[in-house]
Amino acid sequence: MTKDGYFGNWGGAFIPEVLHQTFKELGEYYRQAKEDPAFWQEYLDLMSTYSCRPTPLTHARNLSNHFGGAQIYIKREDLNHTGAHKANNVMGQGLLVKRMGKKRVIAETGAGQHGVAAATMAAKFGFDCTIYMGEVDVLRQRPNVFWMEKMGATVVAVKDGSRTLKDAINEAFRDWVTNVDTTHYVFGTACGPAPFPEMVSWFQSIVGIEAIEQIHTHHGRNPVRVYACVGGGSNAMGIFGRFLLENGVELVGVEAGGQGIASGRHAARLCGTDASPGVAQGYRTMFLQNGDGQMLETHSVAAGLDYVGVSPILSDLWEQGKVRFESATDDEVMEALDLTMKKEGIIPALESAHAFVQAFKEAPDLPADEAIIINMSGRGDKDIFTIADAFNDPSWKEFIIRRGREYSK
Amino acid sequence: MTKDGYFGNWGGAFIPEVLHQTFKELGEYYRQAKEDPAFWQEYLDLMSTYSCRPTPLTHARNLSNHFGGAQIYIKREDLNHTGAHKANNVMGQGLLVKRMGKKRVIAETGAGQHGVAAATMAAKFGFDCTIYMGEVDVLRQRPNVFWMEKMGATVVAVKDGSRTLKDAINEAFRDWVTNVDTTHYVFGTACGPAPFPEMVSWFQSIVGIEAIEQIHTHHGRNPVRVYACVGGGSNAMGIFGRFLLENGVELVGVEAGGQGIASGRHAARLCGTDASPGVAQGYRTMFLQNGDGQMLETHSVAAGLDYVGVSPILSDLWEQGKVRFESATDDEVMEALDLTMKKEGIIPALESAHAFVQAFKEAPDLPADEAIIINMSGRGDKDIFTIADAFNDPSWKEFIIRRGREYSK
Amino acid sequence: MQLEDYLKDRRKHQNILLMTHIVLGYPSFDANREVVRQMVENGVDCIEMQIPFSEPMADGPVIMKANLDSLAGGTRVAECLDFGAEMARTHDIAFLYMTYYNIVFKYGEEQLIERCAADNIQGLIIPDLPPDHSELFFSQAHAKGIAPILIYSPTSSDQRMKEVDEAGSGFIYCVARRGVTGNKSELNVDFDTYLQRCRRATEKMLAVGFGIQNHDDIAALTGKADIAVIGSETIRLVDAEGPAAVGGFIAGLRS
Amino acid sequence: MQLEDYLKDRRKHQNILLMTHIVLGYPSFDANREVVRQMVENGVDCIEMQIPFSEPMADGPVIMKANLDSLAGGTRVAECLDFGAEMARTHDIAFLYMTYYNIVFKYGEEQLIERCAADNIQGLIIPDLPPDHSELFFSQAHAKGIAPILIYSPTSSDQRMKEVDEAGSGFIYCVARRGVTGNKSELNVDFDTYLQRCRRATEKMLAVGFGIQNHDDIAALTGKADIAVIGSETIRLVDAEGPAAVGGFIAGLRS
Ligand SMILES: Cc1ncc(COP(=O)(O)O)c(C=O)c1O
Ligand SMILES: Cc1ncc(COP(=O)(O)O)c(C=O)c1O
Repeated sequence: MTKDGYFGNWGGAFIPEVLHQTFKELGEYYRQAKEDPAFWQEYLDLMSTYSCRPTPLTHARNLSNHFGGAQIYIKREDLNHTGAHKANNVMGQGLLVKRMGKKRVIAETGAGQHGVAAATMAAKFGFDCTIYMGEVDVLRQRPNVFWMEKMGATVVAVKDGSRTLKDAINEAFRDWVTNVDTTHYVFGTACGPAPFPEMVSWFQSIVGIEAIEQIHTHHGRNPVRVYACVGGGSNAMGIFGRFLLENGVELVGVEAGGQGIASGRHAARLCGTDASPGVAQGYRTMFLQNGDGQMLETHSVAAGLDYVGVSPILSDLWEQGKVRFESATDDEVMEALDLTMKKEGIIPALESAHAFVQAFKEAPDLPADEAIIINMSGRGDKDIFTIADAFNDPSWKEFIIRRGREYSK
Repeated sequence: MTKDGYFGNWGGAFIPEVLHQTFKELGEYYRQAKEDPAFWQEYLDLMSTYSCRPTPLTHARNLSNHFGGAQIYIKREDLNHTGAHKANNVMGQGLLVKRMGKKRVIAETGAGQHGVAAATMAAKFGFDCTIYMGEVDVLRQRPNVFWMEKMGATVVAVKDGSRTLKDAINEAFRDWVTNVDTTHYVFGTACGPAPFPEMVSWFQSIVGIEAIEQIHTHHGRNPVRVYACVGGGSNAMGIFGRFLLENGVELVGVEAGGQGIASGRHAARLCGTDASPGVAQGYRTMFLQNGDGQMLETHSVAAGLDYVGVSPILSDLWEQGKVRFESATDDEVMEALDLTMKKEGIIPALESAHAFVQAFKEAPDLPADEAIIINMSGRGDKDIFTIADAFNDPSWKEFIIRRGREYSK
Repeated sequence: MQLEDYLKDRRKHQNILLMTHIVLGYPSFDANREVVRQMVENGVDCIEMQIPFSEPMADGPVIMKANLDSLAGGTRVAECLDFGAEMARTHDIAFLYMTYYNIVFKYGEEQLIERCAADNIQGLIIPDLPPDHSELFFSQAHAKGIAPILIYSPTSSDQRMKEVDEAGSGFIYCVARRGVTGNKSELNVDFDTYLQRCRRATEKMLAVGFGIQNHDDIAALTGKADIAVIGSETIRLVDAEGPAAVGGFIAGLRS
Repeated sequence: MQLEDYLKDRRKHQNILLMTHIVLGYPSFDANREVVRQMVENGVDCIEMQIPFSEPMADGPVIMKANLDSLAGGTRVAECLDFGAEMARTHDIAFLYMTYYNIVFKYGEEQLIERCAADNIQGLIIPDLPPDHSELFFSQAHAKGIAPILIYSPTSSDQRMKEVDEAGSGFIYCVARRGVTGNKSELNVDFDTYLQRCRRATEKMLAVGFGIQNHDDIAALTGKADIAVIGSETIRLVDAEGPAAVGGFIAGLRS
């Protein structure tokens, strides 16, 4: 990135003056940390003792045989503590906050994964913690809210705008400009004002660094393609980062196709034609917005992909043609999820399942002696309410109804 | 163990004649596998690529400081695929079933953890799978049932007897004697007829083998004490096994104190005086039974500890005084759980939390330069319904009530 | 060897003997009393009285339910033994106890066997006690002349059958098929070859149980087995039609 | 430099100037029209008209709600600009636009600035556009004589204030405190030292905004700042008592 936080035409730090000083400091702490090998070592130690890094790379033999094409490997970010790649980012920022000497952290969350991860980090580091979450997401991700609160965080349901992720981000910024001296904003994905996109990608880069070594061990050489779902872009940047240095590895980002690109009810920014360049939430990227520049409502079965913007770094890679972008519909996602559970005994998060969809579409046409990697950004347990709904599971409903009745007494 | 499967006065294989041949074969396959280094290597490879072994050993600094005594280390079996140590056992047996050439597996489950693990293994290995689960447990562990079914297993709710774990075991045996030629019974804990107690302990021994190496790395020498919760005894045997070879490491097994030993509503077999020697479910151990030899109802907030029997190997170690047994009440468990979430950002399963309770009681009286290890057998996400109930969380109840109403429409 | 002699003797006059089964305390001891009376009056040669156990692992739905309901009704082992003694005093056919090992173990193996001897109970069937799992039990039983009746299953190898034969006495209980009590058994060719294996393995009389339900089954067994065991079927009958129906049912089996 | 000259001139006759704020299309353009009329008639020197944006990151509850409600009512940018032009034609005080950068960006920076010039809009306040983030915007604004009004905050270093001063024109908008619009600000000693830092950093007039709500606040600012900015308070007033109440409120501020 250039010194002012741009990646080609994208990025920057479009922030109110009150945050100027904090970003200057944050940028400096980040740069120092990045230049200090001891910092990365401390990060590795933390992630290998508190979470279980390196996370495994699983050879999905049954799925590979089922599709009769390339060997499918799954990078298991679901095995992280708290169940998703989000842990990598929050723990890294936690170490930075310790260095900055701040005692309070705030975070936005969509699916609730980043919220749980941030609350977990705060508990581990002894920080006060407030999580901003759109009211819509609070309602659909209640279990995550429960755990955040149990870990000592205050969860604020944001009732403005579309009451989803983008509004949670606005509210977190409002908190930050007010408590800027004591508080660090633990941004959850590779978006937002510089240095967040680069910094979050740096912490997530551990995924790709592990994956390339693992695929060489198991497969003897590079994969031909790497698939990742794209919400804000952090898990994608995490696994793509290292492979961007290689030749002949095609990188595929999969966005939320929702009810189909044509329906307009989706969150596809880099594939399809509904998005346009814009500046919001502190950075410049491709946004789903109308002609006036007002942000549109997005839709996805996966709360974590349900967002108007995307990492400026990915917009740059998209513009340069270095990453190919596709989308998966809600229905395709449920199918891929079902198949993966039955064939491999693995439960991808709804977000992650988007990457599986595209890999499944392409695997059959690739030779059986080649390998592809799917980044499984998280586990699906957290989504039981959504998944049970999507599968319309009668005994689950009956169970919830009975519980509800007991509670009503 | 002696050739007839006894550990001191405990164990054996009290099985109907129809199973004699199968047990003979199983015993032989097991002994061959045990003598074949390639088998253990295959097991290690599987566990390090499909699950994330070695699981980390986490230094719980905040808890250690909070109690101001020994350094508390936590063995993170919660980070296994499917969220508990149960994965170690099912994957090992899966490899054995492959060798035996059987195509169907059955399993009993209490908490549902072993059921989910077994269903996962079956999906991964391509076996048909039927899970027997007491109706009471089906009702309190619905999410696990949902996942088992999604992974392609048939879940049978057992409506006989106390409709909990022991009845599920009886029913699984009934299936087995009927389908003995095609089917392997994946027993879930270190109980049952020989060779199960020894075989399950063998697969679980990976936990202690990793833990001793890890504690030496982090702490430079052995811990003074190791704590594990005890249901059937598999996670305890798993971490105790390796430490039994060491001098000066005190091993502490923690049973379910339920509403207090005095109340009679508990599942304490080796601590307290309510249990007596008996023979049931195919093995000889200390059972909670009446004077006639009829099994009693047990109680615990943790479904996985709610069982009348205990590993014959642990009964032997208890008799020899090699393991100390304590109990933790339901209330103590909720307290320890709460503290662990807030201080470390870690959510132990209700079963595991029993071990935390006893460690917390003893840590303050141990010198700060000594270490203790708690085996965190699993994660608590699966218990959200039980935990939310126990904490009487109003917004959770409101959420369930609302969902229930929506489903009733 | 009293049981063996007794059965051999009856066998002289019958080309197949009948053994029936009841679960003590189910539906009640009074009902048991009436059922036994009707069985004896209608020519049953031997009755196995099951002392209920909370974990009837080898039993199917019918007998399992009978076990659990009997216990739920408060049945104690002591009552079962008193009732067994009463039956042995009252009727002059052979009475056996069937139960699971934990009941024996908790009562005391020697004590239970002595009690059987004192009460003229002639044998014990313990499906979850393999021959090599309690020397005490087998030595005591033999010493007191109480037959420890052991079991053959289609899965038993010839070699295994020999071992079992040596440890047991009274007769051999051949389970007709894999599985638990209650379901119908196919008495087909495989069954015949199995029974022939049993014959070759032991001199003892062969009882065949598991799913023997009616006159035809018994006819099919006649000439192949020495004893036909009627288990769940009479319990079903009592559940459906009451004790009074038992007599006719039994009478019809060999006629 | 028209805005600067205009304000300097008004400042000669007033020891503090008044700038007020409205959100376009909230509650309606008609209400806006009436509110502006009353503001002008009661001596307001300058009005910032906020073009609503869906992500008003720097605004507090009152103005945020006004933004979102206006958009929910269907307000388009084109209407806002037409309305702004009408106001500038109708009333001879200075009018500015306040909005977020995306609105400018999507409309086209050059296009918007030309439109302002054509419509006699004198300045632009873009809280999320730092001075170094769009050369085009600043060069065009200066070229067309539209003042790009920049912001000081208590967190701005002296050094930073100098940089900002160089890039902006018209006047400096000093936010009275950390945080978003709407809440009351303490105009205490810290505030005074902050204002003194601002004075040292720039020759431009100082406007003070964020939480300025009544006559006392204005009195407290008089002699220290050149312009007092009334933001959320008039919106609260219109919400509570309707446009008619604005005149009296404004009149009372400096009397
Ligand atoms: C499991 C999982 N995967 C992916 C995402 C999308 O975020 P990102 O694109 O930053 O990886 C989320 C966001 O919550 C998530 O929870
Ligand atoms: C997480 C967890 N811990 C412990 C247990 C108790 O089993 P064991 O004593 O065999 O480890 C269970 C059983 O379901 C469990 O799920």
